[in-house]
Amino acid sequence: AQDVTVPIIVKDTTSFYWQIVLAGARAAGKDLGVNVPELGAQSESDINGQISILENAVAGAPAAVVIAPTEFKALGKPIDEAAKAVPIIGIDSGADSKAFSSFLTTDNVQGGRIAADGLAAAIKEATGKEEGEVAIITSLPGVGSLDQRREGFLDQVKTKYPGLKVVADKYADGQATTGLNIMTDLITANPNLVGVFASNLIMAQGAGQAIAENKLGDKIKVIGFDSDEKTVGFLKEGVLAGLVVQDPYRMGYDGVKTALAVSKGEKVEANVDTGANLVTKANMVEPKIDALLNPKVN
Amino acid sequence: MTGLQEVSQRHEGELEAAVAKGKPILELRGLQKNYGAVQALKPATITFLSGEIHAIVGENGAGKSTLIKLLTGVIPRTAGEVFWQGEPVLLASPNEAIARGINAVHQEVVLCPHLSVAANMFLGDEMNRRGVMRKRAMTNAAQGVLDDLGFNLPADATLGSLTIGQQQLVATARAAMRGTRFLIFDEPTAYLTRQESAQLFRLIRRLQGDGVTIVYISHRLEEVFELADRVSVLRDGTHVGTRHIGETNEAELIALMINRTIEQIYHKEQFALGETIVEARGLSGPGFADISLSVRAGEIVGLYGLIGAGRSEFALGLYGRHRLTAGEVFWQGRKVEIDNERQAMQLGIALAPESRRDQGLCLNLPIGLNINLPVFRRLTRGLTISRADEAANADRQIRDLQIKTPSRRVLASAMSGGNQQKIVIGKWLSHGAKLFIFDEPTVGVDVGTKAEIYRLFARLLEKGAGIILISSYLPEVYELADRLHVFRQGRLVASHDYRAASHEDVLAQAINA
Amino acid sequence: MSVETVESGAGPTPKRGVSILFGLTLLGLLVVLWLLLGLATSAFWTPNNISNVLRQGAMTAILAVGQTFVIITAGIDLSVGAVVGFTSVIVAWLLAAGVPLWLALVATLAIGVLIGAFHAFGIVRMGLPPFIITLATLTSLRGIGLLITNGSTISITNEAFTSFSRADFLGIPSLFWMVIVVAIPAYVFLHLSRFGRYLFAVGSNSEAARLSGVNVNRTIYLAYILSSTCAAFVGLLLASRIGIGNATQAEGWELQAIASSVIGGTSLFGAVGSVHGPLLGAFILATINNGANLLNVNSFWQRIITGLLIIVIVYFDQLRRRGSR
Amino acid sequence: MSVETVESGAGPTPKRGVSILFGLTLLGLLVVLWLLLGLATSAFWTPNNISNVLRQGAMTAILAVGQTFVIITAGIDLSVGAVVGFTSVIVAWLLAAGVPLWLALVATLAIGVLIGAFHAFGIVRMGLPPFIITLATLTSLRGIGLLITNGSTISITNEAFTSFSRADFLGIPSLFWMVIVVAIPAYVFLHLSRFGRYLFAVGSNSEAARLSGVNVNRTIYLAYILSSTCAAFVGLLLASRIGIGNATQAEGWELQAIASSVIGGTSLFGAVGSVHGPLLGAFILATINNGANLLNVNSFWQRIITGLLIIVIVYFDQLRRRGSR
Ligand SMILES: Nc1ncnc2c1ncn2[C@@H]1O[C@H](COP(=O)(O)OP(=O)(O)OP(=O)(O)O)[C@@H](O)[C@H]1O
Ligand SMILES: Nc1ncnc2c1ncn2[C@@H]1O[C@H](COP(=O)(O)OP(=O)(O)OP(=O)(O)O)[C@@H](O)[C@H]1O
Ligand SMILES: [Mg+2]
Ligand SMILES: [Mg+2]
Repeated sequence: AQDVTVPIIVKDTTSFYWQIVLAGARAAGKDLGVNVPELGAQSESDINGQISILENAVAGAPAAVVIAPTEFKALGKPIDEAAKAVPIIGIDSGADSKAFSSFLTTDNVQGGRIAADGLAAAIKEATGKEEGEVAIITSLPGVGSLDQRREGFLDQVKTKYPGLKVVADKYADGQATTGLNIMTDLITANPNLVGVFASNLIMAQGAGQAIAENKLGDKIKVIGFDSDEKTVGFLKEGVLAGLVVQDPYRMGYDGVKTALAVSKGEKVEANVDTGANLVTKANMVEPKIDALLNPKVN
Repeated sequence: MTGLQEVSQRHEGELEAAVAKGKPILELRGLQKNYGAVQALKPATITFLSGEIHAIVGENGAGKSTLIKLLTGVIPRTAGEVFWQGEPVLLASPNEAIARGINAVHQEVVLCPHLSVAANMFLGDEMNRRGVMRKRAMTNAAQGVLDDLGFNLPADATLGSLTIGQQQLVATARAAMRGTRFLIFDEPTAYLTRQESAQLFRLIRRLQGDGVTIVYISHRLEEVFELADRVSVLRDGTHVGTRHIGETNEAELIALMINRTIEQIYHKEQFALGETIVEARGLSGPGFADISLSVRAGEIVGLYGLIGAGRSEFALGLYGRHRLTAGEVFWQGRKVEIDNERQAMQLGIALAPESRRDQGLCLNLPIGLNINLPVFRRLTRGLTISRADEAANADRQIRDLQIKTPSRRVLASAMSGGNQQKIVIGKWLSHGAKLFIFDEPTVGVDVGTKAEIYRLFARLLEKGAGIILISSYLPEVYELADRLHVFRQGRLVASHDYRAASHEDVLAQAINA
Repeated sequence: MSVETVESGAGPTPKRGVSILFGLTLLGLLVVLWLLLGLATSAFWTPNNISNVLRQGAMTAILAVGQTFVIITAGIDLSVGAVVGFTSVIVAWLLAAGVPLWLALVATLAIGVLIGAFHAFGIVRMGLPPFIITLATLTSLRGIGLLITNGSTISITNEAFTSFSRADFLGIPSLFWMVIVVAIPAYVFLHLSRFGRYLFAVGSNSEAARLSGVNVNRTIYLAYILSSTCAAFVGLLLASRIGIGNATQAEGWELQAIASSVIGGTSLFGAVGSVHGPLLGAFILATINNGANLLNVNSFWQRIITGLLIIVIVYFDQLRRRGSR
Repeated sequence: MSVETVESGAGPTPKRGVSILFGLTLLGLLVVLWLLLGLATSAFWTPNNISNVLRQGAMTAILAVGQTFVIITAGIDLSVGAVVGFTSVIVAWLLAAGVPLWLALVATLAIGVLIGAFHAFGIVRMGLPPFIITLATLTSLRGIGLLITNGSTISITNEAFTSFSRADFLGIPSLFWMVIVVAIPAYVFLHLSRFGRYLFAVGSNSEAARLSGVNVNRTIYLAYILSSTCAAFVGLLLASRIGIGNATQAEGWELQAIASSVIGGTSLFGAVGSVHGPLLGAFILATINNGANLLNVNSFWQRIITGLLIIVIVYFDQLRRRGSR
C-alpha cells in the first residue's frame, strides 16, 4: 500500500536525540501513508559513512530524501549530486548546497548563545553577579554542530559577559565516562569554577554525574544541550542548571511532511527555524516545554 | 644437466679464490663468547685447513653450536679474532659469512615453515628476471638438486608439512647448493636414519672433493671416525685439543670430552617380563595401518624405520592425539578407547614426542615450568601449586639428567640443543606412568648423558613399567630393545627378539632392499 | 611470586625476582609521573584527586586484567568494550523491569560468562580466529544493546546501586576496592595455580601443552570467560558510575585495555604477562589523562603527549628488560 | 601464484594452486551475496548502485591491502585510520595555503612514507612492539591534525581535486580505479617479486630469513612504509570525497582494514596472506552495508547481522580450507 518512499538520514542513529527525530519522521510516515526508511551513520563524525548512505538511498529511487548533514561543506557536493535525481529536504543542520527544496533547522550557533545566556543567568542567581570562571566540554572534536555550539557560546561569553572567564576548553572522546572524568578533574584543578557548558547529551550526563557525586549543584552551574530522562532528572534535582532543548520531533515530522509535499509538486517554505529553548527548573512544567522534554518516541 | 653442480655454479665466480688444499683457510685466535655471565665459549684457538673434514665433539652445552653461530655471523663475538684466508674478518652478519662462502646447517632447523621447499632453498638468493621471480625455474632447480642428492622430497611442498628429519635434509641441500667454500654441519644426522646418513656422507665427500672445507659436529663418534680427517674437542667452552683421526680412538675422545671414562654406553639389564601392559591389535590411523604389537612390564619395545615410516604417527595414535580409524587397544587386558591425551595419561601412558621444538617444549617458558607441566595436578595443594614441590621436582630432574643450567628459571630457549632434549625426557620421568613412549629420546644428547638416560630406562623397567623406544639410530634400538619391530611405509614389516637379527637384516627390511 | 613466568628474553643468568623488579620498575615510572605531577600542580596530591585517579583507572584496569588472560594464550578479545556497554544496558533494563538488585547483578555477570563461552566455542569448535569472533560479537552486541534501549539510554533509579561507585571505604574509593577484589584472585589464579601455568603453556606452544595432558580447549574457554566476565563486571561498575545503561558507552575501551596490558609487559604473541603489569599500565594511562586535565593542557596536545609518553615508557621498560639480560 | 604461502597446516600432500582456489571461493561467497541481494531488492543491480558499492568498498580495500603487508610480517598497523584523517588535513591545509595540487599530493604521500618509516624505526631500532608504536602514532596524529585544524575542518576549494572522487571512467567510479591502481603493483610486489617473498619469510621465521641473508630490517621498513603510504593515499581520496580536511575522520577504519584482511584469509600470526583476499574482504563488508541500507534494515539490526555474517563467512571459508587439506 505504501509505495511512496521518503528515507530520512540522520547523523547518528545511536543517540537519543536522533531517535526522537526518527520518531517524528515515523509518526509522519504513519499519518501520511508514506514508507520512511530510517537511515544514519554510526557516529556524528562519520562524514564518509553518511555520504555513502545518501548514495545508497538515492539509488533506491525514493520520492524525496530528508537529511541532517553531518558537515556543512562536505555534504554540499553529494547533496547537489543527489538533488539531480530526487528532491532533498534538509533538517537540523545546513550544508553547502543550494539544491535543498526546503530547510528545517536549528541554528546551533544560536543554541550556543542561548546556553551562554542561561549559564550567566544561573551564575547570577547563585552568586549575585555575572562573574567567575567557566569551562566548556565538547563531546568530540571535528563535529560540525558541536563546533557551532562551542563557537556561539564562546562568542557570546566574550562579547556579552566580560565577567565570565573561560578557563578550560576541553574535548572528550564521545564517552560519558570521559566527560565525568574531565569534570571531576576540572573541579579539582579549578576551585573557583562556577559554570560549565556541556554541549551535548552524553557530556551533560557525564558532567552532571560528577556534579551529583560531589554535591556541587549549588556552586557549579552546568548547562547541557538536548534532553533525556536522565538529564531531566538532573534538572529537577538541581544538579544541572539548564538545558538547551531543540525540537527534534518536529524536525522529523515536518521534514517528512514537507518532503511529501515537495514530491507532489506543492510549494513549501524554503527555510524554517525550529528553534532552541532554554529549559530550567522554573519553566520545565510549562506545557510547551514539557512536550519538548517528553517526546512521543514510540 | 641439472642438479647441484649447475645451481652452485651460479656463485662460483663471485667467491674469492680458494686456498691451496691443506693450508689454513679459517683460523680462530682466542675467539670467545659470553651470554651475560655464562661463558659459552672460552678463548679458543683452532685452525681449519682447506679441504679437510674437521669434526668437533663435546658434551651438551660445551659450546659447539655457539662456535658455529660465531663463524656464520649469527651472533656477535665477545672477544678474539677470526682470520679467513689469512685476513682478519668481522663476520658481523650472516650476509658477510654467506658472501665469503661460509654456510651452515644449524642444529635447530631454521627455515620458514610457511614457504615451499624451493622457496626456502632459494631464500635470499632468488632467481629473478626483470624484478619478477622465476618461480618455475627455482622449483625445477631445487627439485634437480634434491634428486641429485638422492633426497626423495617434493620441491613444491610446504616446508611445514614435512617431518623434522625431512626439513633437516632441505636445510642440507640448501647449504650445499649455495656456492660454498666452508660448510658447517651441526648434528646433521640427529634425525636421520642410516639410509639418509649414508646419503649425507656421500654428499659431504663429494663436496670435499670439490674443495669445500667441512666442519662436522656430532655426538656419534663412529661417524666422526668414518668421516673426519681431524677432530677437535670442546669441554665446558674450552678447546681441550685437536687430533688427527688416525692418532686417536673413541676412548681418548670420550675422556677428553667428559674428563672421565665410560665403560659401556648401552646399559642393558634383563628384567623378568611381567604381564602385558598394552596391546595394540590392527591399529590404523593417519600415516600407519594395521599395526599389532604389545608391551609387557619390564620390556623395551623398539620401533625402527626410515623417516616417514609411520612410527611417530603410530605413537601419537596410541596416545590419543590422532584419531584411530581401525583396531583395538587393550590396556592391562581390558579393552579401552583412548580419545585424547588426557585419557592416555590417566591410564598411565607417557609420551616424550619427537620434535622438541614443535611438540616437546614451550620454548619461551622456564625450564621448571616445562618439566612440571604434566604433573602440575599432582603438585597442587588446595587451590595453589606447592612452590616447594614444584621446585623440588624440577631440580631433581635437572640434577638427574645433568641439565646444564644455573637454575630452573632459565628459559628453555636458552638451552643448548641436547639440554633441551633432556628437558623433554625429564618432563615424563616423574610422571609415574606404566608405559613410556620415547620418540627419538637421545637426539642430540652427548654420550655421557645418553648412558645416563639408558640407566634411567632401566630404573623405570625395574619399577614395572614398559617402554616403547622409537629411534632412527639403529645401534640404540638394537642394543636396548627386548623386541624390535621394523616399520616401513606405515606398516609393521618385521619383528625380532633381542639381538636376533643382524644390523644388515634390519636395515634391509626397513628399506625393502 | 611469578618469577617463573615473566622473563621473555633469553636470559642466561637467572634473575631472582626479575618479574617483581620489572613490576617495580614500571611502578617506578608511575611514581616518577606522580612526583612530577605533584611538583607541577598543587592539586595533584590532594586526597580528593588521588581518589579521582584511582577511580578513573579502575575500570580499564579490570578490563586489562581480563584481557591479559586471553592475550597470554596468544589470543585477543576485541569485544570487551562492547560487552561493557551491553551489560550496562542489561543491568539497567533488569532493574527497570523490577528485578531485585542481587538477581540483576548475578544475571548480568552470567551473561558475561555466556559471551566468553561463545567466543571460546567459536575459536575451539568453529576454528575461527579470535580476532574475528570477538570482532563479530563487538559489532553484534552493540546492535543488540541499541535495540534494547532503542538507541537511547535507560536511567537507573536504584539508589543503592548508583551510590556504590561514589562510595568510599577506609578512605579508598569503592571502585578501587573492586580492582583489588579482582586483582587478588586473578593473581592467585594466574601466578599461583596450575590453571595459570596452563594459560602460559597454551600461549607458548599449544601442541606441547596438549601432549603434556593440558586440556587446551578448557584452558581457552577459561581465558575468554574470564575476560568477558571481567568486562561484564566493569559494565556493572560503569552503570553504577554514570547511572545509565547505554549500549554505545565504552567505545574503544578494548584498545585501552589491550594497550594497558601491553604497556604492562604482556606480549601479543602470548606466553608473557602478569597481573600487576596491566594494572600499572592502566593507572599510568589514567594518570596521564588526569595530569593533563589538571595542568589544563589543550585537549589536542593531550593526545599528542599521551602518544609520546606511551612510546617513552615502553621504550624505557624495554631497555631495562634488555639490560637485565 | 602464491602457492607457497597459504597452506600452514601439516598437510602431507602439497596442494598446487590452493591460494587461487581460496580466492575464488571467497569471491564465490561475494557473488552469492550479490545474487541474493539482487533477488531481494530490485535496486541492487542498477548500475548506479553497483557504482555505489564499488565506491564504498574502495577506501577500506586499499587500506586493507597496505595493512596486509604489515600483518604478513606478523606485525600490525593500528595507525592507518588516524593517518587517513591526518593526511586529509595535510592536503587540505596545503591546498588552502596555495600549494600547487601536484605538490600537495606528493607532499602528502611523502608524509605517509615518513610515518611508516617512523613505525619501522620504533620497531627495529627501539625494539617497541608494533602494537604500541602504531597505537602511539594513532593517538598523536589525531592530536596534531586537530591542532592544525583547531578542532574543526579545513575546506578544500580546488574543484579538480574534489570532483575526482565523484568522477567515472569507462563507466567505473574513479575510486574503484584507484583500487586497481594500487592492487596491481601490490600483487606484483607481494606475489611475484622477491621482496614479497621476504615479507612472508620474515613473518614465518625472521631468524631464518636473517640467516638466509634477507635484510630483515629493510623488509620491515618496507612493510610499514607501504601500509602508511596506502593510508596517506586513502587520506587523499577521502579528502577528495568529502571535500574537507578533518582529523577525526576515518575513526575505527584500522579495525575495518584489519577485519577485511583477516576475512580475506590473512593470519594475524604472519606469513599467510594475499592481495586479492583483503580486497574481497573489503567488498564483502561494503556489500553487507549497502544491502542492509537497500533492504531498509533497521540500523541496529544491521550491526547484529554484520556480526553474524562475518562469523558465517569466515566459518565457511575455514571449513573449505580445512576440507581442501
Ligand atoms: N641464547 C642463549 N642465551 C644464553 N645462553 C645460551 C644461549 N644459547 C646457548 N647458551 C648457553 O651456552 C652454552 C653453550 O651452548 P651451545 O648451544 O653452544 O652448546 P652445544 O655444544 O652446541 O651443545 P649441544 O650438544 O647440546 O647442542 C650452554 O651452556 C647454553 O646454555
Ligand atoms: N596428519 C597426517 N595425515 C596423514 N599423513 C600424515 C600426517 N602426518 C604425517 N603423515 C605422513 O605419515 C607418514 C609417517 O610419518 P611419521 O612422522 O609418523 O614417520 P616416522 O616413522 O615417525 O618417521 P620419522 O619420525 O623418522 O620422521 C609420513 O609420510 C608423513 O608425511
Ligand atoms: Mg648444539
Ligand atoms: Mg618419527
